[in-house]
Amino acid sequence: MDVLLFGIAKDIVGESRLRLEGEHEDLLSVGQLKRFLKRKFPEFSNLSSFAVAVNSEYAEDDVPLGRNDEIAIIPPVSGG
Amino acid sequence: MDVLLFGIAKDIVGESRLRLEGEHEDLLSVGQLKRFLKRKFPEFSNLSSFAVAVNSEYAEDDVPLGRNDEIAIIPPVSGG
Amino acid sequence: MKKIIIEIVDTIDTSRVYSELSHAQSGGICVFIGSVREFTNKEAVVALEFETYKTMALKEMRKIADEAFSKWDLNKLVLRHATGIKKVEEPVVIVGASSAHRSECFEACRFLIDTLKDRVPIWKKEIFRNKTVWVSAHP
Amino acid sequence: MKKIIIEIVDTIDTSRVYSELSHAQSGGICVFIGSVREFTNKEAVVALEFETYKTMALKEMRKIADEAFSKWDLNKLVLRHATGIKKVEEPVVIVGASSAHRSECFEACRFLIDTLKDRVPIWKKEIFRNKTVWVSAHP
Repeated sequence: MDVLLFGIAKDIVGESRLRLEGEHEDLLSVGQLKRFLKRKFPEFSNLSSFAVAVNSEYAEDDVPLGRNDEIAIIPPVSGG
Repeated sequence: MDVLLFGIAKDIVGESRLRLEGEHEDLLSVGQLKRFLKRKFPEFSNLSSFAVAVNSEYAEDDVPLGRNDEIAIIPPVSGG
Repeated sequence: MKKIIIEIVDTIDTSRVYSELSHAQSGGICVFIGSVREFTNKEAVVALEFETYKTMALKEMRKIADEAFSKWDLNKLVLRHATGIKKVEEPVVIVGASSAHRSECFEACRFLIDTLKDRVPIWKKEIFRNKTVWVSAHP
Repeated sequence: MKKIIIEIVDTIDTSRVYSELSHAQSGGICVFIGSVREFTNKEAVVALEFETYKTMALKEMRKIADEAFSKWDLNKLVLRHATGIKKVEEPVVIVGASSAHRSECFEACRFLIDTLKDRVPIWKKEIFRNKTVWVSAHP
């Protein structure tokens, strides 16, 4: 499962795409992915907030993650 | 005393400048000028409202009129 | 540094308002453009004709600009009105303000156009196919 | 007849927004332009850098446009954001709406920029002389 990273999320992880291989089995929902990221990269806990998008739509914690979904981490937006 | 006319006031009077000669002696204030216009051109009474400007400033009825003032009739404005 | 542009012109060039309002301390610019629309109460307008008492109109526009500067923290301001005959889709008025934050420029821009329409001695005649009407003249 | 323009671009051309929003049934056009301002909390910003998740950003902008059309009686609408590095006074976002009467286009324009800033996945990095900061990232 690949996770796209933008803005400060990209800086925290150090790359613009996070490849999750073996770990993938446990990451069945948006909520699980968020918890995984906070564990693996504690810096995520310091953000004002962060959302997850599944197939380029904001997704709540209970949204399931599929192997073919486009998944992205959306740190606090600041356009305009 | 010359009175500048704009918009519908110009149409009512039929010219863009009203020359008041002999009558001038009685027209000592904005209020007197307004009453005079309504008497002489009854159409003025049908307007939503009309104001008088003295030296290009809106003037209340009690403002005196001098021979050298620039006087103008301001029918309801509708710019924009 | 503060700059106010006030003009009565024959033709409005909408393309230059951004550079007129752009300012190093402005994060927001709000512009309103009023243009001729085809229908007024279901009747087709052929054109609008604007007449102005120019000296007084410029004075009143200046007062509105000063009032806006005293009410909001603004960097630049434009108030420009056209005169003469304007056809459908042609711009007749453009007002705008620039400020550090967006609330100020939105509120100021709305104030500029509302107050201009309320006070500035400019008159609009609607030209229909068979008649002409001075807008707002009668109750 | 209704037309929505939604774009993410390298450079914003502010001069063409009037013709994009002009419409025979529109008497009012309201435009907001966001630009880079020099000072943020007293520190001099050298430039801003915008990054976007483009597919999603365009989708969200589209939703905002549809929402605006459902809330107000609008004829045309523009939502355009820039990406990349923008220097002081350069435009970074332009939104606008045109409608028969002015209230609608003002309210819609304010809604467009407020909602865009709230929801659209675009990120702004402030570039100062000695550091860079992702805006709003931390509490």
